[in-house]
Amino acid sequence: MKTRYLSLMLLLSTFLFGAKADSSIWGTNLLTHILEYDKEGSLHMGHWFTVIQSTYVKPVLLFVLTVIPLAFIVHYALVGPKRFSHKGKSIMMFPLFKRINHGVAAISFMIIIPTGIIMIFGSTFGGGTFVRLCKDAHAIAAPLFFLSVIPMLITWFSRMLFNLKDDIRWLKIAGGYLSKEKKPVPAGMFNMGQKIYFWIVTLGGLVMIATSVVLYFVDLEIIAPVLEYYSISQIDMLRISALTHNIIGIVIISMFMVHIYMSVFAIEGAYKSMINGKMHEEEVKILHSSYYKELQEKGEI
Amino acid sequence: MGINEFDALKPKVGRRSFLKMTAIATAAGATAAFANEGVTREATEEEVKNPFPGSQKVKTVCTACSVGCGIIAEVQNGVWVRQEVAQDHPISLGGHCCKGADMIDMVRSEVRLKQPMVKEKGQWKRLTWDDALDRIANKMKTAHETVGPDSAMFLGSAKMCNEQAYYFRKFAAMYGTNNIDHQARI
Amino acid sequence: MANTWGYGAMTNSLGDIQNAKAIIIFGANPAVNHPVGFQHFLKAKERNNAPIIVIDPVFTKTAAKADHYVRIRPGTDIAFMYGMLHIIFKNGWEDKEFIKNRVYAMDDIKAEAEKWTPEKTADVTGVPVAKIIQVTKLYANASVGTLIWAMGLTQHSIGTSNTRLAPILQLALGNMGKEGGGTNILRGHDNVQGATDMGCLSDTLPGYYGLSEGSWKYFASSWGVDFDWLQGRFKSAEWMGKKGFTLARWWAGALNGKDGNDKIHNAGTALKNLFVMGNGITSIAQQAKVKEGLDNLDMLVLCDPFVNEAAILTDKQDDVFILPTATQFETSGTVVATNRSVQWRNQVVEPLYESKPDHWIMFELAKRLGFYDQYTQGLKIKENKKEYKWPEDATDEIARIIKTIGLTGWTAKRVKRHSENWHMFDQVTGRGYGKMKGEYYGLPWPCWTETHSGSPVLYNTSRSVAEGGMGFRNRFGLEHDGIDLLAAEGSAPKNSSVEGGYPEINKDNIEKVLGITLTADEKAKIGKNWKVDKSNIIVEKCMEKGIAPYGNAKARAKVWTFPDQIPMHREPLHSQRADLAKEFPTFEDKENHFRVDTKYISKQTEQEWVKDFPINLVTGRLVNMNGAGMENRASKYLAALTPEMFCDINPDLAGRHGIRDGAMMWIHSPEGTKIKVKAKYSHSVSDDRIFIPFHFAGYFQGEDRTGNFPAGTKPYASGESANTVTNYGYDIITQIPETKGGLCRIEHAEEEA
Amino acid sequence: MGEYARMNFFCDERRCIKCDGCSVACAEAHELPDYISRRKVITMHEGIENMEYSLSIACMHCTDAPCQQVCPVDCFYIREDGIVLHDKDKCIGCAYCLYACPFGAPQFPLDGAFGTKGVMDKCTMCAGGPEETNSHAERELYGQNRISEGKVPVCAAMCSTKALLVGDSASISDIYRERVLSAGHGVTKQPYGWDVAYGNKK
Repeated sequence: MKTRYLSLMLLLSTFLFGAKADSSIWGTNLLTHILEYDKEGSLHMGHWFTVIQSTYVKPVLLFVLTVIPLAFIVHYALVGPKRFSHKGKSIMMFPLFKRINHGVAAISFMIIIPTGIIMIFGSTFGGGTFVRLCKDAHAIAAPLFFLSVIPMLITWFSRMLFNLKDDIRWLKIAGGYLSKEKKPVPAGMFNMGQKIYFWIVTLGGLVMIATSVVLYFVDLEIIAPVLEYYSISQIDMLRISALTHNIIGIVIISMFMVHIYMSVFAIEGAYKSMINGKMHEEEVKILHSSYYKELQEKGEI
Repeated sequence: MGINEFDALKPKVGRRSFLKMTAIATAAGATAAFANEGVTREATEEEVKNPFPGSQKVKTVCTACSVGCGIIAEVQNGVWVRQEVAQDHPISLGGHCCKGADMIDMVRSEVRLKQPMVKEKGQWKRLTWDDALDRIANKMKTAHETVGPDSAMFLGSAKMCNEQAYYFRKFAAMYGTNNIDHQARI
Repeated sequence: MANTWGYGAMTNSLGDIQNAKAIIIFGANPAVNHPVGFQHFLKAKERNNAPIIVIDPVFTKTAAKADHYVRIRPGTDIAFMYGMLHIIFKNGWEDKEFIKNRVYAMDDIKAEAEKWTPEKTADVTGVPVAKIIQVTKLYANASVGTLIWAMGLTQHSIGTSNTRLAPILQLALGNMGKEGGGTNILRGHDNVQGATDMGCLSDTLPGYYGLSEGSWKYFASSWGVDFDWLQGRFKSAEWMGKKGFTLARWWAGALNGKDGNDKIHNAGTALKNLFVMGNGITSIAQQAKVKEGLDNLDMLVLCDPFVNEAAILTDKQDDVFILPTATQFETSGTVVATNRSVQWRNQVVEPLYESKPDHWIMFELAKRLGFYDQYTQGLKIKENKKEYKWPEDATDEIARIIKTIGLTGWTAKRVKRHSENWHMFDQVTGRGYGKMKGEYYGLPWPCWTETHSGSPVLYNTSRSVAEGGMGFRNRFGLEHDGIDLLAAEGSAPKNSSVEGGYPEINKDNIEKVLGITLTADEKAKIGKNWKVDKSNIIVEKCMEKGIAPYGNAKARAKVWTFPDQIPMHREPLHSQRADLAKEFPTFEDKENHFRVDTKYISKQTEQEWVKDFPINLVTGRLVNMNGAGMENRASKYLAALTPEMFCDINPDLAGRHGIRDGAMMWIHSPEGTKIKVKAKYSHSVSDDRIFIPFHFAGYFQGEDRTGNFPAGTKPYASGESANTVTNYGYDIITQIPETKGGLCRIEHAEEEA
Repeated sequence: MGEYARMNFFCDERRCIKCDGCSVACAEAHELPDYISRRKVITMHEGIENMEYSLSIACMHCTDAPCQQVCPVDCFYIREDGIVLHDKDKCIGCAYCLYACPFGAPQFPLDGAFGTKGVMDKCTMCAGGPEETNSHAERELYGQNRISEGKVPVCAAMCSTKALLVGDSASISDIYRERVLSAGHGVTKQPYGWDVAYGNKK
């Protein structure tokens, strides 16, 4: 399955390279783009892009980058991390393939997110070579992410489907993270928080990939018929893509921060389960109570 | 960094500026391409510095069409470094179409023929000028003596200057044929 | 045109077009071909409210700036002009005074114009009646209108008639010899006027001297060579006076009538050696024949700064020489612009690589052929020097010898002075200021003497001869059919000692016409007539008296030596209207037409061409290229504008043949040749014709031949040559090929796997 | 008009004939690679009578330059005379300026790592960049600096029909106004004065 998948990716990328022959950005369609710019009845995308990009993106990201860590510090100080006994039996949660998969995704995120942030605050870093390298790294890591997100989506798909009973209850008690008590939390193999994160990262990630492809190739011939159907010009598509990319990017950044906090700080040693694939019984029992029950019913414990 | 923070890069505001430009605009009159009134800034010492020190401006004529637009070539140490604007030429008034604007590329094009060549047995071979001219002259001489001068056809060019065109005609006459023509007939 | 009033050249200048009150552009596309010149048209439109009327089969970039666009069927310009004349005569809009005084045989034209009612004209030309009337009224009623044309009018089998009727139209309206009027033919290449003046032609010597013995003698003595020696260089005295092959049909000489090709009459020999200097012979009509001709040569010499694509077109394996010549910027000399004015082209840099200037090659060859001394003798005569200085001495040699078109004033010193001081001239009139006062920019010929001002507007009688005024040339005798051919009383140039017409000046009539007596010394010195008067006394005396040396005659509307005495409409050989081809058949076949038999009526009636080839083929230029386009395609920026050969095709027509925008298509010609080009949808052509640019080469009938280029000389763009599919057909007088009125068939090209 | 007038381009569509003189002059003068077109000429409604017109387009050096607003690395700077320039050493080739630009002016070579967009290139109004004026480095990166030499930007200077005008807005409108007012008054007459007070006397 993996080889087939890889060859598909290779094929797709060569096809994309072949497709950028005739420019609709700098070619004869240029004037239509000019006429479209902020004209009455147009999408006003040029205007919106300029306004949003110049006024909101940086402050919002700055807000996210400062407020969320602050909240974590407060949480850590008031509630503190959850500690679980490491003595009991450990349960195999993540087989090797999933761990590698997660690892690849993690590495790509470790590259993509900081470089993305650096690019948005490019002026602070003075632009130039450093930021340009970050941009290149951002672009290089993107296929890595794409390679990991697809199997992740497939293998975890069923486990990530919402289970309304548990999930709504989980939401109501905010996953039990606001109290120090060790009460079993209603959650399956993945809790609601993980599920939200998963869907945002995978589906949002796919959108990020899609938009990045549009941005990367500038004039993408293959989407031209679609654009024509919706009467969107290529340049507007670029603007929409860039905006979407940045907005979803910020959301993913914030979610990613939560994810890191959870795995490293909020639950002590949680990240280890992604390294050796095992989780200790107590942890499963408390944090993934429904899954624990499921395992018990199956008689695996 | 905002608009006004770029002090280091921004030219100083002053009165004495664009003097040369004014001269150009005035010379060209109301149809001048450049309007400069009201824009003032100090022309720094660096800025008036010629990017091609010691270069000479050569007035010449475009070779593209029969309008005869003026071209000013800037030559530095025997190298045509850039094309200048012949704003004061009475026919073109500095104007050029794409061909005229690109005249310099004709000289410095990389795909120019660089040495005499001959095709022998289907292969291109390099040869010296002397060699080439000897062989051509031999052939022409033999043909003149055997089948007569009318076995040659001379196709001249409307791209030559008058003198060359005139001497081309003279060449055909002295070779002994009226088989000579050029592009006026297409 | 020369047959109408004496000289065949643009009568006014580009700047002078700014004075026009109406502009008709016939088969020319100055916005693309002469963009810089077109600014003067736009100024006339802007400042004089002069309507620009464009008559063209294709909606060009010029038409986009025009007030009126007339979409005419190719090859029906004569019909259109007669239609205009019909309306003009019917309404009495002609300039009766002007016609009476200065035109001969306008009545014949009037009689012919009677037949061309607007309805008939509309039927033949495909232009609506209302449009014909509107355009005619607009043009005829403008106080002065100028008429522009270029290749769109000349490249027909009736091209000569076209270029005669256009001046007649101007004569009828009295627009000649006026500022803002005239017939302004826009020449193609930068020095096409100059090279023509210099007689780079098979039927004239420099300065349009004919091939008669008298002319040869004049030139032999002026070149400082013995006439007998010169005659001995030719096959015989007979062949010295015979017109040679032309650029259009030299290949027939190489093919020598074999395989059913047209017969030749070339002193009993086929063409063996072809010597080409700076000529893109890949843009001559009938490429397939050109290729055959090249293949049949003994030796092919191509001198060009870039590889002449003839070298890659031919399958010839041996003796193809390609010699690198210097570009125009690596040599100096004079060039003549379209308006007869001369400019000095300075050398910018030394020849690059191993390239050598054209004249160096010629001199070296002359040395090897053994006539170098005779060849360069003319350079030294004037000052009796030992060494000559190129090109100044050559410029002076030309000025010394060529009297017919008045090049006496074009000395190297003067021309250089003009180019150095080009900022001191007015853009509209060309008048000089300051130290250049009293001279017109570039000394437009005729520039009679070394102090003459030049003549910016030909045949302008409102100026004195010294200021460039003149009447029509007396070239066709003094009378015809009992009618005096000299101009009427009162139509002499300003300040003339003679009020009316007078003949051209020669040794015998100079005293009588000018009313002077010559000294015995002068009498001994002067030549037979003004054209061969080496002493220049005739011209000097004429200037003193305000007399134009070539006389003051009437322009003639009737040329009694031509097959058509007055211009007649004849359908192209490949006509889109079979019915009209019967009504207006073309000429009889012509034997020995520039040494080759040429088919006319037999070609036209060979079959009903339009049945198999229903689409009109129009060729033309692109703004980023000229000629065969080699030198432009060798520039990456220009090549990038049109990276490949294409065909403008109307979406309707394309749709009928299943050709998509950007798809490849085949164009087939009646000659059995074909080209494969990319279709480009355009509304500029109507659905019965296609437009193809003729600047490409490198491909031949679908075959990529660019592999034949020597390493590192392949241009940045290559494509099919349009002239592979242009049709058979040549002008009856000049043998210009009929590339603007052919037929073709198109089909969708299957994608290759 | 104060001394802070802004420099502008203006293309008179009645005069532009798409000769591409401006775009080739620009490419040639700055020795641009062939995939970069700082200036281009565009024809609308090609081949349709009374509808066809052409325009020459490049960076218009906007007053409120959107490119400058969105640039994440702030590589743009606007000179006192309104010429919008950028610093290629800072640019990271993110193409945001292209998305913001109404005119499609910014150009990108696809020469970065793995075909990513390289450093942006656009019309400088022949004013070079932040490097030392007329230095070799400046010419390599931005092309000629004609403004500093007191010369007209090459595109407008070489415009064959003088359709493309460049200069401060007041002077451009002066030229254009003169063109409009002189319509119908002939080439040799002055546009104002008593001799033409009541139309064009023949």
